[in-house]
Amino acid sequence: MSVDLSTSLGSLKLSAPTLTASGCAAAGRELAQFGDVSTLGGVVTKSIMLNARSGRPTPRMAETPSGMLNSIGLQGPGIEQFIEKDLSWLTENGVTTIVSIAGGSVAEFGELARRLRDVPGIAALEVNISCPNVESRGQVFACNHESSSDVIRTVRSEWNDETPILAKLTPDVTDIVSIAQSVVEAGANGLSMINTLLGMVIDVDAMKPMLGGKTGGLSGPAIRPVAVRAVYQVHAALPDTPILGMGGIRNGHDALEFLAAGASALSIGTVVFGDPSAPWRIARELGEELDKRGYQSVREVIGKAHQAG
Amino acid sequence: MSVDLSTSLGSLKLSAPTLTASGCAAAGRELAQFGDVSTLGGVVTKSIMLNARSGRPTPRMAETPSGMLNSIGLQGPGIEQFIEKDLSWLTENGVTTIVSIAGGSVAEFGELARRLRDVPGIAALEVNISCPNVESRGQVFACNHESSSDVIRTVRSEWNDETPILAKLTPDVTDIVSIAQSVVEAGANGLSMINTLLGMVIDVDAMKPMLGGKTGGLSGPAIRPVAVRAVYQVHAALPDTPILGMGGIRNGHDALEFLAAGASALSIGTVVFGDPSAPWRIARELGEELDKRGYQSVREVIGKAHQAG
Amino acid sequence: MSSSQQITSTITSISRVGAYWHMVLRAPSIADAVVPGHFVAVAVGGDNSSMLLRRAFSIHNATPGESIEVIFAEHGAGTEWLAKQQAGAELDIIAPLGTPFILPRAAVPCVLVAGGYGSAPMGMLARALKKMGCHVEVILGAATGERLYGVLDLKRDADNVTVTTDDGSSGIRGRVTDVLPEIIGQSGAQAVYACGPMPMLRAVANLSTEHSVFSQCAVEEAMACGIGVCMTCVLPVIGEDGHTRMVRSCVEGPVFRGDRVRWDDVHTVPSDAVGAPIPGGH
Amino acid sequence: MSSSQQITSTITSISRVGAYWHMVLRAPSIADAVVPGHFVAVAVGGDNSSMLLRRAFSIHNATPGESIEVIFAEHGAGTEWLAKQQAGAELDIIAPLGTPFILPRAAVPCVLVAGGYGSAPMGMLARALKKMGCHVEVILGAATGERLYGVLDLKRDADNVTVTTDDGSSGIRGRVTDVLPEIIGQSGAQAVYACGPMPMLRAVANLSTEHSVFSQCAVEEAMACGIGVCMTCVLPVIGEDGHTRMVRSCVEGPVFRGDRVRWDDVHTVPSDAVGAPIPGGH
Ligand SMILES: Cc1cc2nc3c(=O)[nH]c(=O)nc-3n(C[C@H](O)[C@H](O)[C@H](O)COP(=O)(O)OP(=O)(O)OC[C@H]3O[C@@H](n4cnc5c(N)ncnc54)[C@H](O)[C@@H]3O)c2cc1C
Ligand SMILES: Cc1cc2nc3c(=O)[nH]c(=O)nc-3n(C[C@H](O)[C@H](O)[C@H](O)COP(=O)(O)OP(=O)(O)OC[C@H]3O[C@@H](n4cnc5c(N)ncnc54)[C@H](O)[C@@H]3O)c2cc1C
Ligand SMILES: Cc1cc2nc3c(=O)[nH]c(=O)nc-3n(C[C@H](O)[C@H](O)[C@H](O)COP(=O)(O)O)c2cc1C
Ligand SMILES: Cc1cc2nc3c(=O)[nH]c(=O)nc-3n(C[C@H](O)[C@H](O)[C@H](O)COP(=O)(O)O)c2cc1C
Ligand code: FES
Ligand code: FES
Repeated sequence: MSVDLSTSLGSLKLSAPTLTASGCAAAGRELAQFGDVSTLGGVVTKSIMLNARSGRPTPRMAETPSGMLNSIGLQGPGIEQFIEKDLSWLTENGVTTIVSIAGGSVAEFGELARRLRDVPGIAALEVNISCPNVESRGQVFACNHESSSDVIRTVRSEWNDETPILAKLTPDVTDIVSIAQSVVEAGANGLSMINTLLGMVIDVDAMKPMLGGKTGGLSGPAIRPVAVRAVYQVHAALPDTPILGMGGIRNGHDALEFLAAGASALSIGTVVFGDPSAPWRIARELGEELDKRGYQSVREVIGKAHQAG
Repeated sequence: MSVDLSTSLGSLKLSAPTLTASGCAAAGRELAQFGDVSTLGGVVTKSIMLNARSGRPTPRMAETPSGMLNSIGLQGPGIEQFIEKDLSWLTENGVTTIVSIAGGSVAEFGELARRLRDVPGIAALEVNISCPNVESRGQVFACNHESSSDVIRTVRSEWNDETPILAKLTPDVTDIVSIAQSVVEAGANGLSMINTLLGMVIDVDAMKPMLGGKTGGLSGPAIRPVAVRAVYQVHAALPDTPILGMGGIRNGHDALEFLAAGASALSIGTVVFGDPSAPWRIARELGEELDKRGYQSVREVIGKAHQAG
Repeated sequence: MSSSQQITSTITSISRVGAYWHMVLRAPSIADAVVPGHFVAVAVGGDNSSMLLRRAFSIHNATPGESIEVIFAEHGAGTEWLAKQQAGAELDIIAPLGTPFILPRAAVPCVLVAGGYGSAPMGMLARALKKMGCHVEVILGAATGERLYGVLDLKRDADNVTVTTDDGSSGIRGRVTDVLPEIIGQSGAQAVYACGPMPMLRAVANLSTEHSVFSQCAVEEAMACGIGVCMTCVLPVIGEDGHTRMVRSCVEGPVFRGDRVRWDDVHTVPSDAVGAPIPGGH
Repeated sequence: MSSSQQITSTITSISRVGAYWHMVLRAPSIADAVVPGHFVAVAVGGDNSSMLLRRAFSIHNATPGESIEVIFAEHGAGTEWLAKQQAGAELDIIAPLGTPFILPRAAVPCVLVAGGYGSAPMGMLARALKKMGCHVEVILGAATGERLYGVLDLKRDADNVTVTTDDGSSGIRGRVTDVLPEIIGQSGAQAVYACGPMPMLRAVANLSTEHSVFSQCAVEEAMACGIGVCMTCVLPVIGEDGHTRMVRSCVEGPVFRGDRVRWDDVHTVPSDAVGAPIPGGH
């Protein structure tokens, strides 16, 4: 098998097509027991905020059919500790690192970008404007054209021009294509999609929502058809904007589906919890799926499902 | 066990808590091999349009993890044949019948209501303003406040005052609560939720979308957390509006979850395809789940998960 | 529409036969009602399966008061799971389903054409036809010899069996349709029965019609429910009134008259179908 | 953090013991690395399962070069599936996981307190402590006698075993905490080890602290990943610096110092925790 698995997200070249998904691999270190993290397409780190954050009360998860709900609520050490402890480990270990940032306000996003701007070892910035685990739905910037453009425009103005900015979108909107268009106009170089869907599980013994945070984000294979649809729609509208695709990718076949829909690279999220070696396994399986069908590279199948018209 | 399984949707009394979901039991006749259809809470018929409609090309389905996609595209015989052949069978067999209507325009909805207004044997009208399987996304009325209110207002004006109107909502919107409020203001007596989520599966051998209609509606247990969340949110905002809950209900435990979230009765959809006796089985299991927890009736648990605050 | 039963059935035996699996399911009351062309819908994956939908298989044989049999190929996750089951395991099944083959009114010569596992229902059919006194010719085709099923059994059940394979590894190199016209001619067939992949059915149906022979074809469309409630399994069929309708293959089929199916339009909605989309309309 | 391995393990034996199941898993290289308090994460439901997440179980025993053992209760769909597996079946497991019990530096008297299947890790721990020369007292509690596990084995492994049941069906009627103070007193215990339900752990930890005895508690929080990457399994723990942090019980635990866990605040984020929500802020 001689399939070329390399790909790119705009100006960012990736040696492998699979990355971890934000929030599903912490800052990569724990996965090192299961594989060489530097051989992954990259690690997308858990969304970091300016200050330390303790997240939402537990229980923070509920298993659902072919999926799960989480309500972590962006627990993290804050940007300074992140740079000092996590980013340094990633850089030392030669990991392609995409730093995900989350802010409670447009200004906080701007400040995060400014703080990270001159830190070495960042391959791209993922701007999480779509976390459902915040206290008010109004804080989900990506639900609205204006707020999502505001965030991206501000981050753009604080960021450098060499390193791509990916905007992370939620599918919980009436029209994801128009949100995608807004953030690209505002300066995003690429899109990460999709974030989780807002969901709830009720504990019928306690007669209250199962999660401490009441609602949570639904992820895993259950949501894959929604993710593939979103990637397909957005790629159709914005064929030149690279997409980091995710949502329930479990094996090489699923990965190929996202590429065909228009993703240029893939983040592996929930499936890592069940199989920590999944990001490596899926890259290998993707190679086999491509080979079996006579393809020589990842690149040639990106968006291929659009050609049939 | 002496649990009272009766419930109601506004003025409509139901002897049992489980109904079929529109499009998942045709007009009830085929299910008669598996149980006495007149003992169900009711049959919600496949959405009917004014004229005969052949639907979308095949393949019309794809199995997905704990779910499925469908792109039937509202195939049906048109309102006249429906009244003559389907509704008459339901009425003769003493089935509580909720007729689902779908129109390509506000006027078509109005005409359907007018045509059905004086037909005997209709327990309620379900107004499907949320079918994703239409050629243009613009036709999904429930994506937009104005178009959904327009439809409901028009149906209301053509309909009688004794029989409830349920508006069927899609979760594929940024804010389902405000859509719910709009349609209730426009005259809906209750809400049916949720319809399917827009999704896609790609055939990576043919390198094109698997379904003839490209996109389809995602249903089944995979979407249950989204449905429970939607019911919970809308019940919190509109506690006096009865909700017919649906989305991946598979057993009595799931049914109880929807009741606790705020549904007054339940439609069983996709799960019927795997288990045609599911609507009866789930009612029985719900009785057991209630009994086990010391409840005496369906009514006392409706919205119960909201009390914990 | 026959009345179907949903039962928990025990696997009496399961074994590999060439490229396929042969499975016997205990189903006393169902077996009594089965006639050739019926199918069974099997739930797969067990409790907590991520696969919600049943898998459909032609009924290969029915022993009244006892059991039914199926022949299946490993295709995807559901049939792979099924192949791993062992005798003694229980399956949730629904049968008999569908509109079966219609037997001729008199003892006429018949040709049965099958591709791959399409031979599954043909033994039962051949025996029923023989019992009526029909002369029965069988044509079995497959890509390779390994993918032929039931040649020996059919030699016993029918008057004559002709085998074709794409690669010539067994029988005549070629397709079933290469030999069909000659066999129709020689046998004076007045009815053709076919089961197999859609392109084969199309060719068989068209050839039969060209030779003025009445044909019945068992089609295979993706089915979500198998009982007529979901409308996923439709194909364009011309009705008695001459109008084309999108008809459910699970209840109105899987057996259709070969001259009634709009083979070239399968997977489309022909513009002259009842209720077809009006261009510019919705 | 110990280095964990993900392997395909064969079930060597599985059998019912009272209200629980005892399962032996072949895991040569893992067994070598296991110490008391480690846990294993097991994938459930097989291929095409709708259950994505692993189930965590304390490691009950490890035979170096051979196998590990677990004791489990049927709780929901995952453990019900596990109980249906048979010897010879394969499971995908990850182990050893978590921060185990810390053994005392000297041969001091110890009390091991377990509720229900919380006794699973106690045999290994008792043997390790005995080997060091510690006097080992065990207190086992459960709702009923049927829900006690391993009384006889622990009688062999420890110096003394006291049993309590809520209904008095075995041993003393009452709770483990009813007898704990006396046993601490009598044995002059300098360390308490506990495993069991959260309310029990809280009571044991608080009693130990009141008696100025150092305690270690193995907690049980819902875990999505078990390896430290998801942040679902956190609880409020006071660090060396006196600050409370929401700490991962899968890597920093499951064993915590009893006096460091904010038992009353489990399932909440205390307002003085590092990074706690600022009222009015986000
Ligand atoms: C009336 C009828 C009779 C059949 N008889 C036989 C038989 O006797 N022997 C046999 O081996 N197979 C038969 N098939 C095909 C068999 O149903 C499929 O091979 C099987 O459903 C594939 O399931 P899977 O999970 O292995 O594949 P997957 O591809 O994983 O299945 C995914 C989904 O697609 C559907 N699907 C996939 N392929 C087919 C297909 N070819 N036809 C219909 N649905 C499909 C499945 O039912 C499932 O819902 C028959 C199909 C029909 C409709
Ligand atoms: C560190 C640790 C050690 C454990 N040791 C044992 C043991 O030795 N023996 C034993 O019988 N059980 C033990 N448990 C509990 C065991 O993990 C659960 O009983 C099991 O996960 C339930 O799965 P289920 O599918 O049967 O239940 P379900 O309720 O259907 O599970 C649904 C989800 O909730 C999670 N969950 C449910 N109950 C628990 C629970 N009590 N703790 C953690 N997660 C839960 C499951 O992992 C799953 O993700 C331990 C748990 C932890 C965290
Ligand atoms: C436990 C958990 C935590 C997550 N945390 C974040 C986060 O911090 N930032 C973010 O952008 N996405 C977060 N996500 C979303 C994932 O990155 C991903 O978009 C989503 O889960 C869909 O992919 P999957 O189905 O492969 O998990 C989280 C998901 C999970 C399950
Ligand atoms: C095959 C199929 C056809 C459907 N047709 C309709 C329809 O005609 N009208 C409608 O309002 N909803 C239709 N639905 C949506 C269901 O009524 C239901 O809202 C949805 O499937 C969620 O419930 P479930 O997960 O239990 O199936 C259809 C769903 C399926 C799977
Ligand atoms: S498969 Fe559902 S109608 Fe035929
Ligand atoms: S279970 Fe994932 S961090 Fe502990």
